[in-house]
Amino acid sequence: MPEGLDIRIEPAVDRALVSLRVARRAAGEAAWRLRLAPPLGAVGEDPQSLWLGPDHWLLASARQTAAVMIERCAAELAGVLHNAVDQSAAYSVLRVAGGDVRDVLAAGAALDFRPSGFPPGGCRPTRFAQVTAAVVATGADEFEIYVDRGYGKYLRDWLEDTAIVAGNAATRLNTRKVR
Amino acid sequence: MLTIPCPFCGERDEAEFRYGGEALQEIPQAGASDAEWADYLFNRDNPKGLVHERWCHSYGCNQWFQVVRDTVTHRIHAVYRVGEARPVLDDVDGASADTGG
Amino acid sequence: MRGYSFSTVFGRALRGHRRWPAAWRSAEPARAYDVVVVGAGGHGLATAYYLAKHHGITNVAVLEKGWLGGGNTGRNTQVTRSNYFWPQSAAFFERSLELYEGLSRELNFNVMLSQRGILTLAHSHHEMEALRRWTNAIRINGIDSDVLTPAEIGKLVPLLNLDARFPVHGGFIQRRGGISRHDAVAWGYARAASALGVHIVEQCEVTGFDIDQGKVTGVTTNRGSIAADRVCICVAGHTGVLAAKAGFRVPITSMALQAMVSEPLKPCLDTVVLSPVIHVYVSQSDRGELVIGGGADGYGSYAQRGGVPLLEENLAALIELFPAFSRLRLMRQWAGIVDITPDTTPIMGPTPVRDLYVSGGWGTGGYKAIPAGGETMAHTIVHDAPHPLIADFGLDRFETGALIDEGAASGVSH
Amino acid sequence: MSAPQPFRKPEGGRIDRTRGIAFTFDGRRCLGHPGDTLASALLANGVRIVGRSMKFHRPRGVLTAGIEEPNALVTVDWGSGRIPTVRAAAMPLLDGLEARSQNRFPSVNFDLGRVLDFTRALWPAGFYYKMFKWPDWRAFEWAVRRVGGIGRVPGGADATRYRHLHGHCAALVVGSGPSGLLAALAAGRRGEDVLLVEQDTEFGGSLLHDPMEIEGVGSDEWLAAALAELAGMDNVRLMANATVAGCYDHNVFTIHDRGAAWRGESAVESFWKVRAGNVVLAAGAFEQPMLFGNNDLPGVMLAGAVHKYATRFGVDCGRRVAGVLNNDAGWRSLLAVHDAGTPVCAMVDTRDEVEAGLLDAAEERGIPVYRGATPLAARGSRGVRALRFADRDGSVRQVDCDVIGMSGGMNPATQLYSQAGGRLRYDATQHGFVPDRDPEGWETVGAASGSFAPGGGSPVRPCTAAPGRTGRQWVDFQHDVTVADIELAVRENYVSVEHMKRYTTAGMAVDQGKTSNLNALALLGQLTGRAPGEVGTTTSRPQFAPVTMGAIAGNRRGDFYLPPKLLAAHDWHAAQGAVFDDYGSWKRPACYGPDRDAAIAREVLAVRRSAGLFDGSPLGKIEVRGPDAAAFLDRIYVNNALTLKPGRVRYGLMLNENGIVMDDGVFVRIAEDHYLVNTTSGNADRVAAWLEEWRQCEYFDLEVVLSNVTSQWAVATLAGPDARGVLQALQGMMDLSTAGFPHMSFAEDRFADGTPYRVQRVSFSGEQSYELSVPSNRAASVFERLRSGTDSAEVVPVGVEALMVLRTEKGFIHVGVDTDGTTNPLDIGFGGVVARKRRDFIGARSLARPNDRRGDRRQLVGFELLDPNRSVAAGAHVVTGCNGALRSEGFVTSACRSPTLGKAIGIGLIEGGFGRKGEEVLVYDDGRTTPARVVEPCFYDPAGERMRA
Ligand SMILES: Cc1cc2nc3c(=O)[nH]c(=O)nc-3n(C[C@H](O)[C@H](O)[C@H](O)COP(=O)(O)OP(=O)(O)OC[C@H]3O[C@@H](n4cnc5c(N)ncnc54)[C@H](O)[C@@H]3O)c2cc1C
Ligand SMILES: NC(=O)c1ccc[n+]([C@@H]2O[C@H](COP(=O)([O-])OP(=O)(O)OC[C@H]3O[C@@H](n4cnc5c(N)ncnc54)[C@H](O)[C@@H]3O)[C@@H](O)[C@H]2O)c1
Ligand SMILES: Cc1cc2nc3c(=O)[nH]c(=O)nc-3n(C[C@H](O)[C@H](O)[C@H](O)COP(=O)(O)O)c2cc1C
Ligand SMILES: [Zn+2]
Repeated sequence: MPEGLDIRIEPAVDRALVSLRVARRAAGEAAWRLRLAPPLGAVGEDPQSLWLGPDHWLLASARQTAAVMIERCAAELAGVLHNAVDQSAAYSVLRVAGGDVRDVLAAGAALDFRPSGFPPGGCRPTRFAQVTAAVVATGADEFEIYVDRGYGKYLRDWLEDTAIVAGNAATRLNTRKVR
Repeated sequence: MLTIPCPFCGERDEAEFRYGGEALQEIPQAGASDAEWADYLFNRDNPKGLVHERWCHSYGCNQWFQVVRDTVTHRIHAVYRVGEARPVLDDVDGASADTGG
Repeated sequence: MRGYSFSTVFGRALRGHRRWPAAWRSAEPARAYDVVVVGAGGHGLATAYYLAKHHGITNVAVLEKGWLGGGNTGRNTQVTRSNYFWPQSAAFFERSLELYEGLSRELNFNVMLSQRGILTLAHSHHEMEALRRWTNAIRINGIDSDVLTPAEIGKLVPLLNLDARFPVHGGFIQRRGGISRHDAVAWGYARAASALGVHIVEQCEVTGFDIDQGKVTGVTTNRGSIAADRVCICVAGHTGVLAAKAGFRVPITSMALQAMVSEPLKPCLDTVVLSPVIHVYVSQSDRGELVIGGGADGYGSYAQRGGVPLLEENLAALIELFPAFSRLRLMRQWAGIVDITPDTTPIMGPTPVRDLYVSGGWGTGGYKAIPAGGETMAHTIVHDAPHPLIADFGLDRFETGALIDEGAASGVSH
Repeated sequence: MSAPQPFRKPEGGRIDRTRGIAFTFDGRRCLGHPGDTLASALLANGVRIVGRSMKFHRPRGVLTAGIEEPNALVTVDWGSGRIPTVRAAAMPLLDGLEARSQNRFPSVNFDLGRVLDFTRALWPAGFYYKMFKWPDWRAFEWAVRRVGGIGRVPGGADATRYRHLHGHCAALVVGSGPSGLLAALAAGRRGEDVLLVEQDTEFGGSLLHDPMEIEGVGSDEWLAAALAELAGMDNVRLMANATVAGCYDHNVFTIHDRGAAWRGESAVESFWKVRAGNVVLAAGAFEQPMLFGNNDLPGVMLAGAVHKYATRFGVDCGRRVAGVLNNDAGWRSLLAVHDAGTPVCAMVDTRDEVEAGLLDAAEERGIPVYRGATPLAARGSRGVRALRFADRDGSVRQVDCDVIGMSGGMNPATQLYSQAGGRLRYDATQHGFVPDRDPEGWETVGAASGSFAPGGGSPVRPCTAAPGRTGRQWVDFQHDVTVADIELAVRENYVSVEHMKRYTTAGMAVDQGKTSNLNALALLGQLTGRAPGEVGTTTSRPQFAPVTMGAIAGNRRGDFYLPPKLLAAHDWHAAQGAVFDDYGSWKRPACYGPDRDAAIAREVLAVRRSAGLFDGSPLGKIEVRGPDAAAFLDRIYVNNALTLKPGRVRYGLMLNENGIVMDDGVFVRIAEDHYLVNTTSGNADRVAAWLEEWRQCEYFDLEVVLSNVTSQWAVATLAGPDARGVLQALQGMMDLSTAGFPHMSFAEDRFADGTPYRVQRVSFSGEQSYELSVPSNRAASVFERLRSGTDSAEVVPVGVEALMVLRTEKGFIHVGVDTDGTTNPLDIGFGGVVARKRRDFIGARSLARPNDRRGDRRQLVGFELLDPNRSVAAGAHVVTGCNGALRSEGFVTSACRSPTLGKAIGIGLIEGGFGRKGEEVLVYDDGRTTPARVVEPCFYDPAGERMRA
């Protein structure tokens, strides 16, 4: 990584992922029963639920298997039309962290990466570096990016390249300090 | 470069959306004539002024919704969800002439 | 037409160029005309010219809401070619290219036709097959087209990166294709039509039609009503607006199509290069700028300006194909409002209103069609029946389903 | 450090005199200082001719001191490579920089191109429209092209890194002159999130060369305090070296940030897209030239520029300055020049009235003043030697000078305002165009709004009727547009400002009219009897100043141009010797082994004889679930979705509303209310979006949910007579015997190790074939296990190309290859299915149109060549007629030399094809025709016994 730049890019540890889609009219009910993330949010320790759309969540867990999560959905959502499917192998997840993370990520998407616009606990399904992604603020200076596994290598290369370039930039827009 | 307020995600860059053409096209009933069918399939109001159109936040929440946009200024006057009533617009002063509807 | 030549320039140079006459007359609108043409773009002006020239109908007005040639004709990337897939398209556009080949002399105005060749690239095995289907069709249509290997392409366009993200597998060239000077086409037709007696009325916007029992009898404008036996709409991106005023809908969505130019450079690109996959096309104008284009901003628009996504898209494509251009600077970016039809084929001929004709739906590619468009529309207006070359381009095709889907066949437009 | 800088003042300026910077111009060694621009350093070194004009190759010197420079355009070599057409007046001086003049041969001081100038009478505006028509333009074009253009495309690599960045701010302030700084301070103090952008290397705008009193203190002091305060605010961000280049819809601004561009090998340029809440436009104003003879001579400069070089850079632009003016601002500039030690020898003002204070100041300094005067011409050939002008009484005078400082008034820098859709109003007192009404959320301030210090100008007039007029008067410097050209345009009726621009090309040069538009249109107005307001302006477009194209492209090079999608088992394939090709966004094995044809043949035969293993992971897989899942799919597919039994698979076609085949594939009924839709690889995303669109927008009454599971499951397609045996050998694999699991069946279960799998028996190759889906993270290990086969069966990895051959032998279509944007289901033999389906489906209505039912439509057939030694290529056409007048009846869409059958075969679409089986036709390819026979499209196992075995 470039000199003087505070950024770390690493694959996130293995986690089980379940995509949960719910019939639109029942989405509110489902969110309430399963304590799912509100719009643009990521909530819960384990499993964590990421909001991907008004009828779509991604459940992520380091401890439970996908099958367990799917069963739980079935149990809690009895009578509610939904489809919970294992997506553990469908995504690559990268963790990007460090004091300069917001400036590096601002190269990838037109999201408002200012802390006020994207506080921890936020989840933004978006277009990142040309590919569909969910960007999750896991901490003040810590993000996770979910992309299709086919783009995992690309995204990592892209972030590393961008970080090198960002290290040379005189101006930072999304971290508060002007250097 | 448009900034489109997705009713679910808030303002996002145009590049995250897919354009779906004019909204308010009714699929003709069975038995429609070739002319009626062609009118539905191909003809468009294509107004110079306010248009109701469909967009999908395809890189985001993946939802379709309607936008009321001025095709001259590109100003977005309203957005509304599928199934929601068409909004009543009270601030169309800024809209271009030639509105037509 | 006469009057422009080396010797007149030389002669007048001796007198400080003080004796040049107006290129065209600016006319005041009269009360009535045999034919009113709406829109002084290339198509409107050419239609008026051929009405006068071929059919002796000179009591013609071309009404223009702005300045002549200020629509798409004045803002297009000048690509001129006839390598079309479907025989109907090929015949029409080939006629146009033929007319272009004689146009400078016909109009006594140098339209600077530069038949430098237009090269279309293929970037995969599959595309090479598609390209083969396309070139064979073109050749069967009687039009020149050669398939080139990557090595031949490299020789022709030395700055091209054959090893791009999608490597160049080959391409084909229409050597008679190329560019010409867009403004000159508008001005040349205006001058020639004006000389034959056609009225060109600028700052005159058509705001409605007088229609009596299904027949058009005139137009209303911001400068008063004007009676006309026949009216032809040649307003490109505004076709839908005028059709609505005449009471019918058309299968057109108007969109902003962008183009841009770099700073001027010494000659570095001698061919028009077009890549349907690495989405861009580029040529170098005679003044030296790279003239760059791509697709339309993907939504309905009457705002004559382009956005950022396509700007980035087109330049990323350009730099991927021509890495040596990365250091050059972009000077200007603009857009025109184009009339996109579902099958990318124009709409020419009669309308539901009697004696009202339309020549539109040119989308991204009607510049090259101007001479033949004018010629066939003049014929169509005079005979009240489509010229054979445009018989299949009528509005009725959408009802029967007989679309001429050039886009589907070739995947390329403009 | 002793290289002389003959025109450097002994002191003063914001340069660092303690350090020298060595650079070269056309090979000549020069010296400057940090803080210099290339132009200021060239002037300090006494370089006067810096470039040549585009059309007439006139010698040109520095005109301005900013980005609007139209003359001093040079090629620069430094650090990260070569850059053509750099504005010397806006280029910071860098150590080791090598600058070269452009558009000259052999040298900038002696240019053969000048011959065009001497024959200029032949090349008035638009000359090319009038001649070169015979024999044709191409005969002359090459020569004209050579004369045109200025810079050259640089060779060598570009080491600059480019990137895109996005930003948001509550208030964007464009420009850091006093007005911009005041605005930024105010907004900053209110706590707003401010972004201030300045294209110069330093903040301060005009204050950097034109000190004044602000808020009761000297501006140097004020500037330092203001910058310190801004730097201390967390809510304010400052960008220097960054130009706001474009304003787009919804307050999106593009910014070209050269922040780190000048750092040699690690040079970085950024292209920002910033969404701003409010905008303060404080971009200042551009001084305009005056019109008089030879006003393009090196040494004729803008008065403000002479001032800026004197006070900011400590440079004398010459030894004696004459002023040609029509406004007070120009006076103040030249008085400052005089005070900075470069004597001003005359003030020639076209106005009768000049503010008394200025007159007194001139008198105090002993500067002769001529009011109501008419500047006639600059004298000199390679640089100014004197100024000739007519005094109020008509007497012609001449003063010796080597610099003419001219000021035709200030034109507000409203370009971005115009891009935002703002209308300009002609302000007769200022003689310039000023913003009429700021758009919502905008504020135009300072010089950009037209509010300069009092004492505007008077219109610039060409000296048409004056006695003793000599020489041409330049309006557009770079493009060599003179007053005479505009007169000619008017004579020829190019009187619309847009026609005049295009005919003469005034305002179309790299400065985009910043130094020419106002004069051109004022002149046009005078010549046509219109006020400038009636003439109007041309349209201002991005870019405000030209922007590096690489920066706009960003880092989208190579793989970043369009991200390649990699298979889960990519590395495994590579280890098998796969040759990867691009298929849509995917990188997939085309074949295994370097000899393509041999590899394909080997793989095909392996499938036919033993077993092939194909990676089908990109196949789209969409789960459709809900009580209405069947009804939903029944509307989507041409085929009947209701009657499918759970555990069974059916082939289906999807149409668009126009009845055109959009995709095909199989769909599976997993359970009563649960389907799995398979799409073609290329259309996976498109079909997923299509289903979602119909579900949300039209079929919202149906109870269904959709889950796209394409990436979760990797798919191993095992095909061939040995396929079952190999698959059955997997630990925990269910019983696959045909009786229990016939062709078109589906099941799901787990392997012994707990890994879930799905298996469906479908075939695209015509052999017994199973598609085994496993979680993508298990792909490589399962593939490896399958490839190792069994004792009796060898398994060969098979690439996409072999599969294409296999399916062609079988006559299976590939949507998008064997169909195009005109093909409907009837054309490919689905008439029966369509007829049997009574319920509506997408596209059904279109199939009832007369054209869709014509018998002579292009229909799917097979081809066999009569001559077994010939081959047929995809893309060949079937033709009738003889040479010269051919007509295409259709084309070959897929073709191969079949390794299985040992002959050339093809399938394709020809007019009325269904009724032509057995007919002999001519196949045309690349100018040659070959006889062929129309046959059934299926060449291999037409009964399908092997597939079902
Ligand atoms: C960026 C760009 C690049 C292009 N590149 C190419 C290319 O390379 N090759 C190619 O072949 N084609 C190209 N085209 C398309 C081509 O420019 C157009 O198809 C062609 O110029 C259409 O000519 P026209 O005369 O029909 O329309 P226009 O030239 O647009 O003329 C229509 C005129 O009608 C006037 N008008 C509109 N409404 C009214 C009214 N109510 N009353 C009076 N007047 C009215 C307008 O002001 C306008 O002047 C391009 C277009 C654009 C925008
Ligand atoms: N005395 C006072 O209190 C006071 C206050 C304000 C203005 N003024 C008067 O106004 C005059 C001009 O001041 P001003 O601040 O309006 O203009 P200015 O010329 O001082 O500053 C404009 C700045 O904007 C920059 N700029 C222009 N376009 C840009 C772009 N697209 N991107 C980035 N930067 C860009 C220029 O480089 C320049 O530095 C002063 O000379 C003074 O006479 C006086
Ligand atoms: C082929 C072509 C070449 C052009 N070259 C230049 C150029 O060298 N300089 C320039 O300023 N504009 C150039 N333009 C753009 C015009 O200035 C102008 O932007 C365009 O005609 C659209 O008009 P508008 O921007 O006034 O709306 C060119 C346009 C075309 C179509
Ligand atoms: Zn959204």
